[in-house]
Amino acid sequence: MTEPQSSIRPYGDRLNDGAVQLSFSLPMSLSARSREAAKSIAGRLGLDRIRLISALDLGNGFSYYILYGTTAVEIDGQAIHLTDVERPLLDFWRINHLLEFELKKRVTVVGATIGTDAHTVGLDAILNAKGFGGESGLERYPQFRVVNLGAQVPPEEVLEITREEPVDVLLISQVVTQRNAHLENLTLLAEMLEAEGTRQDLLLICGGPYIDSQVALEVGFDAAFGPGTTPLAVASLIVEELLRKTR
Amino acid sequence: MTEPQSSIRPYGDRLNDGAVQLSFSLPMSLSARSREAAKSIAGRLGLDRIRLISALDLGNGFSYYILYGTTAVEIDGQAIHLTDVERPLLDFWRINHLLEFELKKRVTVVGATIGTDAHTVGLDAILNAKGFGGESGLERYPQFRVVNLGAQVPPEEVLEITREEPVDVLLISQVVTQRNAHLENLTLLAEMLEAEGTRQDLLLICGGPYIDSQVALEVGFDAAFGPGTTPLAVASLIVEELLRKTR
Amino acid sequence: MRLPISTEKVRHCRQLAASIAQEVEAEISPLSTVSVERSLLRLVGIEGANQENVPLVNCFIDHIARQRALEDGALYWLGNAILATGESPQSIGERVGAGSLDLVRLPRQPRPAIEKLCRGIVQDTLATLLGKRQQRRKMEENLPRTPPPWLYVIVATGNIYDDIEQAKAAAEKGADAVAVIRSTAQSLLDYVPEGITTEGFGGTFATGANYRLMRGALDEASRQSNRYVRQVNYCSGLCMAEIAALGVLEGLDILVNDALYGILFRDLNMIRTMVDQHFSRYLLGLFDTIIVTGEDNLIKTIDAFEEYPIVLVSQFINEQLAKNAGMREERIGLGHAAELDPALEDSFLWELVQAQLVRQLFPRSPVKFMPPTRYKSGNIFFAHVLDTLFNLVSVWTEQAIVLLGMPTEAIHTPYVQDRYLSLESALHVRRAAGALGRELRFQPNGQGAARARQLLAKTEESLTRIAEEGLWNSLSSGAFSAIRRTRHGGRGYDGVFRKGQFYLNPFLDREVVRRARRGEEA
Amino acid sequence: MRLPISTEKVRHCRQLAASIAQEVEAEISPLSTVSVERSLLRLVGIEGANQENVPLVNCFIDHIARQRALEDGALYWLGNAILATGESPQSIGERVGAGSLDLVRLPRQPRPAIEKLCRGIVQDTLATLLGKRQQRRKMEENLPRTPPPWLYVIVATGNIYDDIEQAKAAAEKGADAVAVIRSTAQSLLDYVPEGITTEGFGGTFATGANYRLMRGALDEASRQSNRYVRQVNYCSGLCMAEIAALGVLEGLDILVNDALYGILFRDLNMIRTMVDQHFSRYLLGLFDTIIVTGEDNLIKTIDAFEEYPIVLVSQFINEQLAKNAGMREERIGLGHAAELDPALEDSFLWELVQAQLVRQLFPRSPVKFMPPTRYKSGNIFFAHVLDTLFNLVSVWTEQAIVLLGMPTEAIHTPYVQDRYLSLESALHVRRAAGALGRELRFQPNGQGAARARQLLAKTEESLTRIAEEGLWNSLSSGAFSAIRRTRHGGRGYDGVFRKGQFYLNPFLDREVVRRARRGEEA
Ligand code: B12
Ligand code: B12
Ligand SMILES: Cc1ncc(COP(=O)(O)O)c(C=O)c1O
Ligand SMILES: Cc1ncc(COP(=O)(O)O)c(C=O)c1O
Repeated sequence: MTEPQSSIRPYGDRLNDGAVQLSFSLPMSLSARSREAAKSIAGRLGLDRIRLISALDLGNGFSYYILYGTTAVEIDGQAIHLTDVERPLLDFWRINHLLEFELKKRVTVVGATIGTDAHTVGLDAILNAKGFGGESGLERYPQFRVVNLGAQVPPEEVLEITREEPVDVLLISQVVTQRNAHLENLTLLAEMLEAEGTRQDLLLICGGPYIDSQVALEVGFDAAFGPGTTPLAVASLIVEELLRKTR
Repeated sequence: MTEPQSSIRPYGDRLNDGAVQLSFSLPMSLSARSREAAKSIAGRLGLDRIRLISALDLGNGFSYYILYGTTAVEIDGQAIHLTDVERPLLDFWRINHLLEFELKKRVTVVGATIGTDAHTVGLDAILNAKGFGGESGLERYPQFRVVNLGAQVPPEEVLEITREEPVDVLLISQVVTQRNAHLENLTLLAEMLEAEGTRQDLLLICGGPYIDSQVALEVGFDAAFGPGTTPLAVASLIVEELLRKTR
Repeated sequence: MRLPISTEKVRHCRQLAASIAQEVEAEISPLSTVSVERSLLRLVGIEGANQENVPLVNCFIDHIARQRALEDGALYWLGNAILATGESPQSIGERVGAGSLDLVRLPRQPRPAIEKLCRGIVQDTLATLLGKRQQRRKMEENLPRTPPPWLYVIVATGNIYDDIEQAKAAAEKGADAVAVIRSTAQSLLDYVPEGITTEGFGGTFATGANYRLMRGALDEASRQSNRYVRQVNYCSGLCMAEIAALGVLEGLDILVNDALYGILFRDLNMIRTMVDQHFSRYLLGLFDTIIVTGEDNLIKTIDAFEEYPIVLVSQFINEQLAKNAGMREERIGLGHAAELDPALEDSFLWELVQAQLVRQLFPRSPVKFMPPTRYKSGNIFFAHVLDTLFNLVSVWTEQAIVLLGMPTEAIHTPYVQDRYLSLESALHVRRAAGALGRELRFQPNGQGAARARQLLAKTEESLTRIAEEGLWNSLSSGAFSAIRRTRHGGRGYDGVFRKGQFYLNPFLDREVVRRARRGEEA
Repeated sequence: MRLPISTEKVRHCRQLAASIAQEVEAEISPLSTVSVERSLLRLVGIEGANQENVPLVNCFIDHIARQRALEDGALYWLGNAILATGESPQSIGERVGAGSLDLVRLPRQPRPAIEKLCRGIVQDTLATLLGKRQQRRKMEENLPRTPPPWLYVIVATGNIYDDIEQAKAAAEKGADAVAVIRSTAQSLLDYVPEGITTEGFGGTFATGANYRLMRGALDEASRQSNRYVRQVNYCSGLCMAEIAALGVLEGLDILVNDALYGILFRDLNMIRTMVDQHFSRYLLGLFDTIIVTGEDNLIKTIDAFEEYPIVLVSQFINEQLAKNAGMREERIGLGHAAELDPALEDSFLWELVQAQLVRQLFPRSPVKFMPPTRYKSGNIFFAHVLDTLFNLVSVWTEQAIVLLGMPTEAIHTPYVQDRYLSLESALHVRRAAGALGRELRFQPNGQGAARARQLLAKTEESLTRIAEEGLWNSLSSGAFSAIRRTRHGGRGYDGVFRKGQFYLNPFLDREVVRRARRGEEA
């Protein structure tokens, strides 16, 4: 397929057919009325040639709808602006080299999953020597000193560490995002560091499968990583940012 | 669940969360750019809190996206207007009774799948004695005389029959709708009957899984039936319409 | 995983099928058809169409037919014309197409001379085509094999260029075979459209030009994904023989080929399509091409549990018909399908037993297993559930070729993502369950084994009945899916003729074939 | 479908587990905890909270603890207060909660009198509760049974009213058991929140009031769908014993109950939670309630193929711990899960073998099978494929309780449609594949059988090591999922105490229980 550059539209079976699939439930029992309701919702979302191809009774006054339709929406390929930029990745050796000879110091990285969130696998994937997706984790880098606080760490405790140790980078993981639990935690930590006056002394980075980078930056983080992040991506960013700071 | 009457919104996990699932492909190879493109298409469709939760490489410059988001769209339960009305169904005996004593005639029903469409199961489900979904088909009704022309019937042939026989009802099935093949067939038949001047003498009804009733009426049909139609629904409509005509 | 069935009964079924096929043979061997003759002209190199865009091979046949000269066959008249004019087949074809040459009015040449000439032309044709075919087999053998079953997907955009883009994507994501669905009811056309086509209903027209484009694309894809990707198309229909010829000329790997489909679901005349089928299979056999049959269609409209034996009946008959046409079992891909009602108790067990039974009855056949379709609804998630279970049965019972079901089966011909999701499921199941066939056994006295024995018994019964009635009468009495077709009814009977005294077709000549194989001088 | 494994080895594993459990018992039997004591107060009828919304039972225990009087236990002080004041447990609880009554300053009554009183109260309590429980069992038995396995789904809206609406929908569409996921980390709270709650993270708080609402809804649903729908909740955590008590009081059918989960994944102190677990299981055993354990968690963070034996190790130990607490095997629902990497060759075969092995090792246990979670991505279609195969393994190997996987596992706690689609898949598989266990056999000398033998051997090894080291040390040395916990580390150790000379707990008294069962006069 040769990619269209200017106007990009969904593709179902041929270029620019604009085909999309949509599904949602309604708090209505299944009926001719509920079917119409489903169709008009699809209509209000701007779909044309709407086909309600499945309408299912979910029990207790709920129903579920699967629809296909087409959208006229087309977006300009050139005009796409990237939020999470694909940074050029450095390699293991380059990173250690830069740290040792340019930054001239061993970098202390502290990681924690804060709040009541008990998910450690994501953070461990970045920190543990074992690493993730075939890449070794930060512990394997001679030039990183890694302190992994694990899960369910109260923000206060993280603050403690920054007082006791020469922390250069904080890596905060948040996996549970129900009811925005993660935002409360992240905001709180960022504010505490501000209050403490140590915010500028360190890199504040968060990550997690459901983190919206824009929002993370807004609440005061330097960077945010989403699903599928690799240790190298994190290490690369750390080095660049630290070097930038020294300039 | 007690149904909301006035404002109805999609329901994911709680009332009025407006949660919808969306998916589509793009003629782009998977990249940070293509992901952004997908998100902004969802945005242009008016979704908020967009989560791109799966982005898959389909090969050869195609990619597929699954997203969740919320919509502010809400529709007024009262204001829903029904296209395919849920008609009150008559029963087997009532139908035969009305035909024999009110309409006072045995009704000739001719069925056919026209064009090159070879799908007969749908039409047979309505006509064959065996019937569909536990209901017996029109052949079982003493007061219906059924002529089933089968599939791949050229519109001309249907016209022939109307000349030779006292046809009261034409039941036309169309299953293959690719590139609107069915519309061409339906329109052609309706026009032929007009030209012939016999259009008013009979009920012209079509059906099929992908028939859009509105469109069917526009091209000149009296009624259209969709997926899951039962013989009783068809028989009931026939009786009502024929009686209405006589008044 | 073997089912305990009586080899005795199986042998008997084969005998019955053989006698049924014999009778058909006897009846059709003195006959030929317009499409068989057109296929001969295509093979010896006549291509293209005239001003009115009528294919030259059709002009040629209509021309001699109009003059009651059809009975001597295409090659007789072509040979005569070549000797009389010294022109090439193509230029003769073009002049006939233009109406500037009357074949029948040309001075008649002696039959032996014509025969000698034609045998030579045919031998050379065969030699070149066999050479090409060998290269293709080499290409296939030199590429790494994928574990069975082959994953077979369809494209059906109606536009060959879109088909190609989607076929490439599918190949890249694991498809082993790609079929271009034909434009609806091409099987009813008594000619093969010409050239590249970008418009079609529910599929793309089968044309030589479209075949060539797709072949190129798939060969490229094969190299890129380091896996041989097979090209599939449909030849059942009024042009069965002709499309088989195109398949050979354009290097297709698999052709869907079944006269019964045409008779029952397209209302083609049974004699016409049986004659076409015989020659098409002879041709495909000659070029060692795989055919797959359409038994799946038989249970799409009847009770698939009660009436399942009709699938086995048709397979036994198809096997014999194909063998009589000279095909070897390794190329006869008999079809079957998983169309049981999901509402049925133990449906998974029954599908497993049926699939295993087919595998066991036809151990050498590259059987082609078709997915659930008729009970699929617009619920794409539940459709995906059904297809996943189907994939498991396919892998477990070691089917050879599996057509992948689509989540959107009840909605539209596959979108690009539908095909991907199906491949994803099938690839996972192939990786996860490849050992089941080796690791598990049926309880010899379980319900499954009982079902298998019962199916075989019923199959034997119907084969017996059909052997008595004869195939023609059975088709008229509704033995196949309760559909009734009459011997002389249906489309295309007027295209059948009895071979005349001058008729010749060297392609059927063992000697010519032998010499072509040996690459001897014509 | 039986796997050929050495009954000798199995017996040995049980012996090892028994000795491991023995040692734990010996250590914990002289101990009690604040949550055990609070559970006693709840059982004898103290409920509600004070102005500051602190549960009365917490006020009571903190009150005596503050005065170093905890060692004599809650019932001693309650009995003393009743005799001294003549008031009811509830009003005493309320006055303590209001700070208007000092239990320790009340005139001390003679121990025998207190004991007699308490035995009477407990006997009456038991009698009423056992009566209620019997009625519930009757209700269950009078409703038609569904074929195994029970389909278990979760609701997790955070709002009990929304939970109820979705639970009813699930019940109507085929769920046999519904669990309300707790608000994240409720297991870390050393009290049980009060009243009806409509706010929670990733789940809804476990409270008596919420239990009551859901119970009512599910009983209604049971009647409507003419099928008994079981209520499930989680009691592992710092309030293990207390929530078990609430489960008994409110008529829950199944409680997720596993100290190991708390120790490893919630960093609870091992001694504290083992003491709590012992009493909670004793209580649930008394009321013939099903517990399910959390072995699924053990393979969520380690190599699930290599390290699978840890699941069996934990099951053997959990079985013994539960039996020592007086439970019968028919109520000990041991947990396991299908968490193999889909990229692994033959993963389906391995899951099948593992599931069958568990079934065979614990034939009477209502084993609870957990679905794939860790390798699910946002691709909801592929997730549905994985769950369909999981459902097939569940049905085929005749698991007792199956927690249904969700297509959106990697995205959010289930939406109302996710739960429906999962039930739809599971119901279909249950209907379609119910006979597989009967119809198929493993090759006795296949890879599957070999894998089973190897798993059992490794399990025997680790059990031997743990039996030598003792459970506490093994937990410190990372024998379980490579997580290290120290004997006195973790949350809640301060809530553990050694029973004093006046301590009493008639619930443990065989005689009291016997009389309550017999319905004799107190
Ligand atoms: C394993 C698991 C658990 C384990 C956790 C064990 C452990 N030690 O981590 C256990 C069983 C304990 C568990 C419990 C619960 N879980 Co859980 N769990 C999962 C599961 C199945 C996999 C998560 C995982 O390990 N992913 C693999 C890692 C490698 O991916 P990742 O986390 O995305 O991390 C990558 C990136 O995000 C990024 N990253 C992540 N963190 C960071 C940090 C930094 C600094 C950087 C740079 C990058 C980065 O890099 C990583 C590598 O690429 C998911 C479902 C799923 N399939 O995703 C549910 C899931 C995350 N759990 C969930 C929930 C709700 C819970 C519970 C709260 C449920 C309950 N109420 O009981 C409990 C309680 C635990 C708690 N309080 O947090 C929900 C979260 C829903 C939501 N959106 O909020 C999920 C999605 C399941 C579901 N559908 O309900 N869970
Ligand atoms: C069975 C089947 C076949 C059989 C048909 C046999 C036969 N004698 O009918 C065979 C194998 C021959 C076949 C062939 C083809 N098929 Co087909 N087939 C199907 C299948 C699997 C089931 C259809 C069916 O029987 N449904 C059951 C009946 C009862 O439902 P129904 O048709 O909707 O009818 C109900 C209502 O619609 C209504 N109704 C229908 N007609 C009428 C008429 C009146 C008057 C009234 C009142 C009501 C009414 O009442 C019925 C009862 O409720 C569908 C996929 C699917 N699962 O739906 C594909 C499908 C319909 N086929 C399709 C295609 C493209 C073809 C082919 C053209 C493919 C090809 N290019 O080779 C071929 C060629 C046939 C042709 N030229 O038409 C597509 C159509 C796509 C589209 N939207 O256009 C589908 C959807 C499959 C797909 N995803 O590609 N097919
Ligand atoms: C055996 C067989 N041949 C041919 C075809 C294609 O036929 P048509 O061109 O009539 O659509 C099919 C389609 O189902 C088939 O099953
Ligand atoms: C055994 C067990 N207990 C309890 C829970 C719930 O625990 P929490 O309240 O910590 O989320 C879980 C959840 O996974 C579990 O597996």
